[in-house]
Amino acid sequence: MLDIKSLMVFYENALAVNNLNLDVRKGEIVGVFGSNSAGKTTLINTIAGLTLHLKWREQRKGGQRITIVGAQLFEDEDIGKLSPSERVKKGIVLCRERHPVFRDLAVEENLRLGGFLIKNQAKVKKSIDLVYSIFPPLTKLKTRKAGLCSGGEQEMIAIGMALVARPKLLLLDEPLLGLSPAMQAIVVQALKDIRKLEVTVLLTEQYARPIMPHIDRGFIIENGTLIMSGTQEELMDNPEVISAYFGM
Amino acid sequence: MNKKELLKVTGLCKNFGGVKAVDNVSFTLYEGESIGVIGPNGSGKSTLINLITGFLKPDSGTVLYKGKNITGIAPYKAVNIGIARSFQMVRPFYNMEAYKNLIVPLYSPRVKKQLKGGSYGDRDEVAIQLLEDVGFERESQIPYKMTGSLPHGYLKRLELARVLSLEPDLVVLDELFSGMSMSEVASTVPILERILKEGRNMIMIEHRIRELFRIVNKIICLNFGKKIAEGTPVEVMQMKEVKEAYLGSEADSIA
Amino acid sequence: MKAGHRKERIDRGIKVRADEIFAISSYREILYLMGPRLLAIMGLLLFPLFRDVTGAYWQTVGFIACIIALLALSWNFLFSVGLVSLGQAFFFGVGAYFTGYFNHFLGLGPLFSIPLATVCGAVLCTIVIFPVLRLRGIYFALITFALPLFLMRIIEATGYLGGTEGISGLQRLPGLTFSVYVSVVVVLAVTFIYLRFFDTDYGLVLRAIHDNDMSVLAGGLSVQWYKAQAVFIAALPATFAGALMTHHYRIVGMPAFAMEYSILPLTAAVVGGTGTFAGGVLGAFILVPFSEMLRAFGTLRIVMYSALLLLFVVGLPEGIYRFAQRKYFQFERIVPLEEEKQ
Amino acid sequence: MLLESMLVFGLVNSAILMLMSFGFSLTFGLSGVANFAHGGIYLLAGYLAFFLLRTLGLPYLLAVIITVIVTALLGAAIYRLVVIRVRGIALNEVIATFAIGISILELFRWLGFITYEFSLPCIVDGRLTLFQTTLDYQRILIIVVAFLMAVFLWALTHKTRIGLALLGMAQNEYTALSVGIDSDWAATYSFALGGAFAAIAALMILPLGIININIGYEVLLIALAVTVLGGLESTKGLILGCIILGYAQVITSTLIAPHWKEAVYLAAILIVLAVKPSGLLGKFKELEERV
Repeated sequence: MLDIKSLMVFYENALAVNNLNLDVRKGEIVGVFGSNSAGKTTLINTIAGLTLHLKWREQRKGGQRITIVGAQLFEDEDIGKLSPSERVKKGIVLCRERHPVFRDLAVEENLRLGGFLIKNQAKVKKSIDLVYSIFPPLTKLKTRKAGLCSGGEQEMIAIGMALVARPKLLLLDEPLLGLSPAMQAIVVQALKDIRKLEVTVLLTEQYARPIMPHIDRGFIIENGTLIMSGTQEELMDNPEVISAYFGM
Repeated sequence: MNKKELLKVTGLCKNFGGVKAVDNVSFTLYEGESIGVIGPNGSGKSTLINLITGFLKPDSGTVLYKGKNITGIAPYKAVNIGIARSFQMVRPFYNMEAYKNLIVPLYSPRVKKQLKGGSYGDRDEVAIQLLEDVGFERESQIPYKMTGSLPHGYLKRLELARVLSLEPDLVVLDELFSGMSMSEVASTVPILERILKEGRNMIMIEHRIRELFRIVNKIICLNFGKKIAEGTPVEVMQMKEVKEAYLGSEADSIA
Repeated sequence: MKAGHRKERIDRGIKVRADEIFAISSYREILYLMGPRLLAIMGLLLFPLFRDVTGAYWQTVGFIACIIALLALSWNFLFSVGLVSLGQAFFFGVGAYFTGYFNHFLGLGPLFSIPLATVCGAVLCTIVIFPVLRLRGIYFALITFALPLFLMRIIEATGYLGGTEGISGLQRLPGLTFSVYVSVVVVLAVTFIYLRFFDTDYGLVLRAIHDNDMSVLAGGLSVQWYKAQAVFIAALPATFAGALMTHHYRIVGMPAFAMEYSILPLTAAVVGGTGTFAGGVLGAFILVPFSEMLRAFGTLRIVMYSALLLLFVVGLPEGIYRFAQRKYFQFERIVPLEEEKQ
Repeated sequence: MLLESMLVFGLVNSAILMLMSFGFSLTFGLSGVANFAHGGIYLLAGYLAFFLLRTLGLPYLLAVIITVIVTALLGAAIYRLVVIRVRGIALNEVIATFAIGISILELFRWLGFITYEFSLPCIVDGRLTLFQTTLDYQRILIIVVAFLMAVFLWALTHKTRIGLALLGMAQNEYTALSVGIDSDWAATYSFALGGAFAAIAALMILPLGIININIGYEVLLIALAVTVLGGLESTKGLILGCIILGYAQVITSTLIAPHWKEAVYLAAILIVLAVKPSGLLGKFKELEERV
């Protein structure tokens, strides 16, 4: 479904992603693991088109030079030059790290904005109801300003927003970051529900542990370079991986 | 009890747009103690710290520090009487070399007096020493690099170094471990233990419960701004409210 | 650019050879480092001696350029502390009116009235700005933009300090060459002092405020108090510029708060490169002669400044100085990507 | 009688301030860019309407429509051609738009638009006497239009998809991008709207006097004063700020002296900001602080 071939991303002279190959097949949940500043966020932003947007902006400003090289194929189509909104239309939707929501809008409005590109309002309504069924706690918060919700609730809104956009490929950037164990459990549970919707998921995480049982395959990157990839079982069997990313 | 009260918080409240972020929280920190604050996201942990350190003014309630009322004190004054905090989101000075970051706290009235000498260079040596204490390799280029180019884990430790440079009596740490790698966390825990041994006190917000329990001897659990539990780590973990609100059903497998 | 390649910027010369330590080994390298600076300093110092060559008119232009350079220096200082001023005319006008008041009403000679006006003006400016120092970014800019305009209105409305007429007939300075010399020396001195100042720990604290004021607070320093000190230090050259200019032309009036003294330094600072002291001075020395050449166009001049300002903000946001510095110290090369793959 | 007329003219004055500052506040609220060219656009609309009405003799409605469309396009062009290149650097945004505004204003000055002949016709002539206060229809219309604008703004941002998207964009750009809202599109839209609002304000207010270059600077100042006073990003705050300043001006000019009117701005801004740095109803800061 998604095929990334020898992707390299430079911020000025700094290499953020180095010659990375990664593929996601339809219906899978794929995890990208790595410590902080390993290049996970850059990778996922590049797939969502945000890095390209930033590159354009920096070009206009004459600021730092961002270089993106390599092939990005989505359903055998080159998406390397598409803007973020065109990628959303194609079905690649990103939920950024640290639960970014529209803080001054009500929860319901947030979700409606998720379906911004969908013209059919009835469809949006249906998707929103679906989100409420995945995250029941949101039902009670419909009219509350998102900025006043707790971090866990905001994460639910953020994922919900992405779901309303009807993604084929959902990108989740550190969905568990900074969440309490109880909240992590809810998000992991939601992941199972999302899978049932036939949405393919690519997610990044620092600590693989809570999410590991639910992924099909995983990639481990370090300093922008892919150091290992494999199925869930292969990764679980590797003692090095376990000590570095599972904290055992 | 003949232990001396260091910090006494009574009935602290703070509203944000009609939502009670901190709702009538009281606790006491005795000298030689350290407290861990846990709770779900948005339960008011950071707000509580902001209220204590003066970054926010409480709607009601009082904060007593060494018997003096410091409710709503200006943040820099709080630092100068010995309460130093770290930020959850790192806030370094990105356009300076890493060690230069510490010149600012070293210039504060609290520390300035203790450092003899003039304006050039004298503080640099102290700053580099401090960075070494929190695990920056002295021999490497890292302390001299531009802060903006450092990995996140280093920024977190820089944040810790800034707190330590202020020689605080009360160290307030807001999710220090979030964003650190496993090995970084492992190497930071002994530093915190050493700080406690030096006779400093600590308040710590943390999600990494296992590490937290090694360091603190008392836990407060918040939920929706209210204090729902207080006690030793072991006690708190047994409480039903804490399990429901914070740990969830999979508590045992995660913590 | 060829496919599979990308452009890279690399430091040239000394810096690359010895990563952090400057090892100066030859006259050539000393010249490489010092040359541009010496050239600028010598040029400025020698300029007033060539009155016969340049003529009195261009000497006056040089004088005005120095005045604007001082205002630009002041602007850059404020900028380095995270305060963006859209109203340098405020400082300028306060200095001008103070010296006018001292000279006209108290009868002090320029030797006393100028320094006194510089200090008193800076104190007054600091006091006026103090309550709004908590503001950041755009808010602060809005206030400074409004300040000179309002002061102008108040003087107009109340008729104090000469009202719309202004105060004229002030004591004269020894002459044009004297004024030019004083202004040139002060510009050089202020540039030097400011540059050295930011290397001290105290200067570092001020720069830190620009970066992140919350962290400065958490470091135990009162941001507002340090900002107030910064405003005072930054106001000094600006109020001095106002005072000197007033005595030079022997009149002070409402034009001292004119938009021109806000826009020109701002443009100079932006053209030269925001946050660089030398850049601001460079900008002033490019801009003022340029504007003199445009004098024939009357009010269209302001349109042209604005256009220039726009051109630089959009086209070369880093400013001439940084651009030149980069070209001087760095070179670019095309690197094939294959080499960097691990 | 004095009290009554003060009440009425205070209201009119508040409505005028509101119209003047609406466009500025709208653009700022929706795109986060302080459009310092606001005064220039306002004045440009005035002169354009003058040209269309007096010189070309077009019918009133047509002239209004053309003026509004042209200024909206101008607003969009300012974003597309200039601001887009400096987006995200607040200082450069301010300087760039400031430069555009000054260019427009000073260009008119240079072209000789400084005589007393420039004025716009009222939409409706005549006046109305309520008890003892006489009020002309134009001023009543201003109050009505100001009210309608507030309603329009509220409906736009709360009831329409586009308005919601604009609000979202202003709050969290990258999140908006990631759900498919094109940031440049949204900002262009907000600049165009701001321009159109400035034109409407000019068409309503300028008939009350003559068109003068300095009005351009004054409008910008007023817009800044009112938005800062009320708290940037808050429409309620804007309205409140207008009412406070509007009445303060009327009261000072009746009770003290008209030329003290301007001094009131400064005092009001300084006091409010010194006491409450985020403005009267600025709430964003509060949310920001909640980590």
